[in-house]
Amino acid sequence: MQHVLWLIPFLPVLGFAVLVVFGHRMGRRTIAVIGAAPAGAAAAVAIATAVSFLVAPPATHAYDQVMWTWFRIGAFAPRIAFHLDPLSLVMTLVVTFVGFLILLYSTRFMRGDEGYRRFFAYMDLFIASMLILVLAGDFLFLLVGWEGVGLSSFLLIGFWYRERANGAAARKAFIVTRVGDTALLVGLLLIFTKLGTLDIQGAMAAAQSQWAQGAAVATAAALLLMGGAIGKSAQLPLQTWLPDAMAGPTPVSALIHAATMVTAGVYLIARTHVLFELSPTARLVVAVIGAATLLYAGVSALAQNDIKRALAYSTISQIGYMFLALGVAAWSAAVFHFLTHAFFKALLFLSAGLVIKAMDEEHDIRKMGGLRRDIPVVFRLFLIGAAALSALPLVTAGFFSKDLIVDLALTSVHGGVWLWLAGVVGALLTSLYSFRLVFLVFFGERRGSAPVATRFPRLVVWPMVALAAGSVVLGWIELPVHWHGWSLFTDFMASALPVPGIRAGGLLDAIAVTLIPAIVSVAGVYLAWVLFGRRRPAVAGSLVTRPGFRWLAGAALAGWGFDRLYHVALVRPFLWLAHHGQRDWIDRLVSGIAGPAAALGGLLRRTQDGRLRYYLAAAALGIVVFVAVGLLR
Amino acid sequence: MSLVFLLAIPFAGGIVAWVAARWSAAACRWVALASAVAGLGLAVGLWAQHYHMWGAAVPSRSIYVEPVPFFSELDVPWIPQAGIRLHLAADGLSLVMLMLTFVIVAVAVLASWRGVRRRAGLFHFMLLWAAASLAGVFMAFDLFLFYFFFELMLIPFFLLVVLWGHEGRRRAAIKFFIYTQAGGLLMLISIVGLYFIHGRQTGTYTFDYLQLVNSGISGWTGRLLMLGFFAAFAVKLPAVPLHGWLPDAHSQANTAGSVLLAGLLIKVGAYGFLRFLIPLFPQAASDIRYIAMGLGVAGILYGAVMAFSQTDLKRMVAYTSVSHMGFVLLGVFAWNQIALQGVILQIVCHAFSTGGLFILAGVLEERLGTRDIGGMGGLWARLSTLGGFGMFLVMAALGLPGLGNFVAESLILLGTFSVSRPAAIVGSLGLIVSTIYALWLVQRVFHGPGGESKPGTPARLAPREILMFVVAIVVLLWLGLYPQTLIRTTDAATGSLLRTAPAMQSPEPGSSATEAQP
Amino acid sequence: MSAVDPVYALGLAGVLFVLGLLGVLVRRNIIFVLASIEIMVNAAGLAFLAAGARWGQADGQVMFVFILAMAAAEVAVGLALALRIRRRFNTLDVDDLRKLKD
Amino acid sequence: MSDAHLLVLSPYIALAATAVVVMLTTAFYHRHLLLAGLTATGLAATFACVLVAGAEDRRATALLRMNDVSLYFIGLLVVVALAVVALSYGYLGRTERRFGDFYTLLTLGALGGAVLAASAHFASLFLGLEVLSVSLYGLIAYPRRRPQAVEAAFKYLVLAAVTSAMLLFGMALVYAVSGTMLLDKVASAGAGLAGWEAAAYKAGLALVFAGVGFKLALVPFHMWTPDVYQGGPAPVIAFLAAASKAAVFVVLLQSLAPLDPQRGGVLVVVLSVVAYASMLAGNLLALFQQNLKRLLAYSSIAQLGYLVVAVVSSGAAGGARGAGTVAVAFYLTIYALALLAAFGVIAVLAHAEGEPEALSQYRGLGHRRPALALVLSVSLLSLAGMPLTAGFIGKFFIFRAGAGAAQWGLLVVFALTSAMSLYYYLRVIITMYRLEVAPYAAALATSPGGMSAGRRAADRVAVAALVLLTASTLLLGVYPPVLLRLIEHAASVFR
Repeated sequence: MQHVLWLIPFLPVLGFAVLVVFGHRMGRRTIAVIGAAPAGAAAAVAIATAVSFLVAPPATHAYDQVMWTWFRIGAFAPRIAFHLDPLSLVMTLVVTFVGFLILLYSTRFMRGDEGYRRFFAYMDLFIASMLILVLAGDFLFLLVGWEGVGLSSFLLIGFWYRERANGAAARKAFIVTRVGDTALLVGLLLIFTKLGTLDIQGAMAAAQSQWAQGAAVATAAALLLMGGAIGKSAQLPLQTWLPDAMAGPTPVSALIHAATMVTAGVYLIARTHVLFELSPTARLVVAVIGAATLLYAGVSALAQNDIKRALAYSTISQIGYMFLALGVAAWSAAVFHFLTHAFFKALLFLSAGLVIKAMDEEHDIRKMGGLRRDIPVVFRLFLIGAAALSALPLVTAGFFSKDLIVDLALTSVHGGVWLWLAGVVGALLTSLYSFRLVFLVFFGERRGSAPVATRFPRLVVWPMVALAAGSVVLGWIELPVHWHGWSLFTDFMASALPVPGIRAGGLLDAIAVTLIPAIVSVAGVYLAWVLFGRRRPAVAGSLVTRPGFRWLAGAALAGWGFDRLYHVALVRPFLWLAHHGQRDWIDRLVSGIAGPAAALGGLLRRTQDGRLRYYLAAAALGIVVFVAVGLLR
Repeated sequence: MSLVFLLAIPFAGGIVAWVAARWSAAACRWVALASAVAGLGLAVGLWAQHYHMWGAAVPSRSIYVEPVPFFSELDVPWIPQAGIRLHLAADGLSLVMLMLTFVIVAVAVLASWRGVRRRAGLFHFMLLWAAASLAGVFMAFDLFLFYFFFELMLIPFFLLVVLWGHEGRRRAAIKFFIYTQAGGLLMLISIVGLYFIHGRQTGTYTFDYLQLVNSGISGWTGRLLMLGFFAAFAVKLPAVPLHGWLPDAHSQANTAGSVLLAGLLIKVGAYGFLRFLIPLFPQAASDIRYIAMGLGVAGILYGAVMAFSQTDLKRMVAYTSVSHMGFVLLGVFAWNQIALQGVILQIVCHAFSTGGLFILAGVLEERLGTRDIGGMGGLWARLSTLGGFGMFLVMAALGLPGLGNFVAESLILLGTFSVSRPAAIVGSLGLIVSTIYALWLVQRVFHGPGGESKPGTPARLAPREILMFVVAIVVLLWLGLYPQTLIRTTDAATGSLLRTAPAMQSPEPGSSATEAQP
Repeated sequence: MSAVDPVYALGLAGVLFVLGLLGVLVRRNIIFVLASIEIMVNAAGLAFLAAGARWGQADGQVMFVFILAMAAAEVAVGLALALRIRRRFNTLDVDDLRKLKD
Repeated sequence: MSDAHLLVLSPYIALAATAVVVMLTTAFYHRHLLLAGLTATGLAATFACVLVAGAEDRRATALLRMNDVSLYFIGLLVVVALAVVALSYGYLGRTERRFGDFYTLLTLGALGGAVLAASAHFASLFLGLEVLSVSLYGLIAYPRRRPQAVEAAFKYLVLAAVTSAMLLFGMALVYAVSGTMLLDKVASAGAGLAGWEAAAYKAGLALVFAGVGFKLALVPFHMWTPDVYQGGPAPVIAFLAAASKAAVFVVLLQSLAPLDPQRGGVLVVVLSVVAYASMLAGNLLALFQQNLKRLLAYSSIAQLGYLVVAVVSSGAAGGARGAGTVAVAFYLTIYALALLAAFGVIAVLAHAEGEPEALSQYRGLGHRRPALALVLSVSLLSLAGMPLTAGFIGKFFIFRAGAGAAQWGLLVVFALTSAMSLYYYLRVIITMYRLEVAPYAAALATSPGGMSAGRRAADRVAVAALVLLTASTLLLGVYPPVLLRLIEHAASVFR
């Protein structure tokens, strides 16, 4: 199966090309087929590869396929090469499978839109770039996927380009991620200069052998790569673009800004885990950023009134969890949470999409309510998603993956109590805001106008059911550590990602580790019921009115002022510089010498006023000067 | 002998085109196109003939002892009284530039197929005269002959801007002419100074490049002579403080003029740095290496910020050239194999991406009647194919990986990193700033609420317009995915250039790594 | 035989020369300008005579003869032009000749 | 006077004979074609004599020194005179009725210039200068009906007279002190003097330099140039600008040649200052000039500044003497060609009421008279030093001479000012190729229509002369060794 790897990314590229070149002559049905089919085919190929990988695992635990040498200058010869190891396999499966489902969903969801062809072309471009990103064997080739994903997210966020605000959101997304990409590029420069190669596996092996544990250069390289990851995965401090990215169509938000692209950072850090093992400080920074982000995003999600922005903040928070896992060297736990998160977050977004369509493009949850009876199917699906998100014990996949992270945050050799505490508080916040959404949207009496559409076509619902099944069942492949059950996922990933050391803890630790997060998530649900469920009890009302709380809610709503900070600190000076510099000061300075020349010319010309006697006077003066010079020298 | 034909074909073609204009404008256009394509054919023939010779790993031999990587030289005395010879030669680098010249001229002829009505004959004569003098510059291996073509180029470009430009053309043309001429004359002082100093040192008074190379003039005289060359090439490149002429000239020239200016004229500056400045004065060049790299980085950032703030589409694209050429300056003074290959790749890719953007601006101006991007917007709805091409070209200018510009810029940054880390890091900031102006261009021109196009202009793109864009796209994709053909062509040339300037030699990135190569 | 020391003769010629130069600069009437020019030229002639006398060569006097001829030619043309100026501009004031200027 | 002497002096004899014959025929048969023809044949004969004369550095009588350099410049003078005759044939036909005196004065002027070019003695210097000046007074004032001509002539006369008086007084002082009047001895005679004699000698040299400076219109003495160029008739001004400056320059060159650099230190410094001032003033004054003739006047001041750079380079310590002379000879030739062509175009466009001076009158000339526009463009580009024109090679040789003598300061100012000069040269070219036609120029275009066949023939001669000048400028630009071989041989005199 080695030599079929190139087919996986090639099919969506083919779809993109066909749609771009021949798209305008196709009907809606053919566009839908050509748009969705490649993702499905790629999924099929991926599954086939997975099967052959599991049945007859290759000796090196990875499939490698070199297409051609990109170019060769002296010793530097980067290659267009694919590398499939368990990590890439999981990523590929998720991208293709979830991508296919979302494309199926959007064939009907986007039916009314006039940019139908453009939508599917961009989605195919995105899937192709994401696949290149996860399958690339060479850092430069990875960059092709990395920026391709950035480009397609820019195109899709700004899909409804007539609206200037969407364009601004798209630009903001691409520019902020580009800041991260620059850090990544500088990291690659450092790696190449020090290790002489940009082949990922080669570089990692060379790093292992040449760099000492905790070496400054390893830390620098790791931090730079982390910079790129933070930009793409919208972690602190580069997270301001994701909430605005909700300006794009909902399937886009589901696929790109929930399931796949935003986790590219997690993949990158997992892929280069050798660097992070070499420098504990870098790993600690990742953990701290993860913890801080999950708390920050959790609180912000609580205050959002737009259903999609709430989910966006929730995504940032969940990726915070993955960064936390990476920070404590629980590599496979992070990937596992990525897997489950992809399913239930996509489900939440798709159902939110249906809710918005039902409420005639209304995003504000304060104008919704009591939709339980109007759109029961969507309600149940949303409920499953929300449950998985808040990791209700045993019933949902979220429980297994998130609690594994919280568990390892404490018990891992590199873990810490503070990190664990952040995880637990985060769990509380997560269940609080997810069920706040459920109660405000589906329970209580109807606040806004009546729902417009209540029945949805099968092609829209079936993919969501599949996702729902995934977000329930998937958890069981990895039982919590202390259950001493099977851990299929970690074993499968062992060849690509090392298993973290576990600190020996007593029975008390075991109980604390497993029970507390479960209790906390259920408590969160009850608290949400108390605050938002029943018909406006006095407690909730009084809480809101107190001034301190109102300021807190306002700040949370605005994402803690990061946006305003960046605007004042960076955007405004840049605009001021550009505005005042429009007339190119340096050019005016340099070609300014023409001014005095002209003035001098004008002055001299006044001496030519036609009077003969002045000419003679000048000549006489000249003589006097010459004679004087002659005499003196 | 075939090198002379590379000069003769465009000159003769120009005259025939001018004469043919008597009968019909179309005739002179076809003649012009034919001569450009013929020149290209000859250049490609030469390239194919010598392609197998290169690529072999050139072992490091002493300077110019091994067979000089030049070929089919012409060496005839021109002004014996002053020791000036008509010395034409070409190596991999010159050949790449020659092929680029003829392709861009052919595209320029296509670009002005409809645009130029008045005096079409004279227009094509100027176009081909410019092509001939450019070809001359890239083949001249006698310093005076190089200066002769360097100055000869000015007149056709000046007239192209003056006679067929837009409203502010006269002031812009004169500014362009004086900037370049002042730089050129300072270079003449250096050339003649070098001629005498080398003559006194070695007794042979000559302008021949091969003998003057690495003449080992160090100290302040070397630096002053080098500064003369630096002035001329920094104006041409353009490097930041001396770039004033570029935005005016580019925005006032017509489409073909801008394509030629952006595609070829500024490349002479880059070629001059590679071929003349550093090999002739290695010691002096290494003295100012970090200042020059600083200028390069300043160019990258300043050009990008200025591009963002423009309201005239052509001025905006012109400033992007300032930014991209900042990378070239950075790469040239990093002076190792990777950086030089990056510079050559950047030269070629920039010609196509910026040339394409100027053609786009020209097409837009025909249809919208204005260059002010305030009045544009919402074009995607009306001309989606043009939107597609425009998006591709903007992404190329942005340095999107998978396209030629990305490979070039990353090679330059890779090469620079091992020489000066801060320069590479600040240089890579250029990626962010170029994203800002590129997306700003897309936002104002393609997206946003729709403006309306001039009545009577064709809504769909004409086939020749599509052909031009397709040429640019194919080349950018080809150089993005498989640049090895270009790199192999210039491999021997860059190798010999590196050997000519040992004083400038910098560590090859990656070579410092021990042999733990997988 | 040179009774007079050449320095005095040259001194006198110098004084005459400067007077002529001042005359040209100060006087506004064309006739006086031409007259002052004559003075300057004759001063030069006197200087030549003194020089010739000092070295006892005839060259000085030969030059003086040439100078006389030249002075005559110049003044003749000058006066002719003065007549044309009087008829054309009906003025003899040098400062009125100001049509040709920047 | 052996026959060899006669052969050496044959050019002068031919010139003088032509002058006399033309003067006589004017009295009897006053027909324009005859007079012009006679003058042309006379000049052609002189040119033949120059070719034959081929002297080796012989001193013909005390006054003249006939060597290849002086013969070369006499040849140049005669060619310039021939061109002026061709140009003025048409010009006079349109504007005047009396022709004879013009050609007499022109030939006499040429004779004066020739004497000046070969002069080795104060007397011949003075005589040549005066014959040339007096004939120029007459030529400048020739167009009777135009008031500017009279004003220009008078200004030129007064200034020339004053400066020739200075020249004379300077010569007298030098003679009084050094006892010799031979140029090559004078330059080196100042060594053994002391006290008042040394002072007198230096003052004398300064005064001589003033006289020469005036004729070359170098900076302190340049103020007359624009007025005279504007007022005088175009062919005469061409002769004035090209011939008289060339002749005077040769004297400067010949007398500076034997100068040993140490002694000449002060003179080189003075010349450098004058060069700087001329280059800057000439270009700055011309920047915003709206009158073409005044613009050409200012540009000629700047061009002379460039020439002085070459002279300084050849005179300065360590200067490659040969390189300097070659540079001067070559640049003078192409400067003469360019100015002749420029003023020739003005002459051809002139008609009874006057000459087209304001730039606005040249708007759209490129479309109405493309040939003339091309001639003017090529001459301006040659003055600007653009490739393909002889000016490019000329400028290069000055650079080469300057670099040889390590005159870096002069070269940098030379480079920057000639870059600045592009501004006004290009403005003229742009004006000619603009589209909209100025009202006056429109009238201009139609005027030649009504002329008689004879007059139109005269024009054709002038245009032929212009085309020949332009062709030679382009030829020298592409393949300069044609002229360089000739000059190289002449310059060998100084090796």
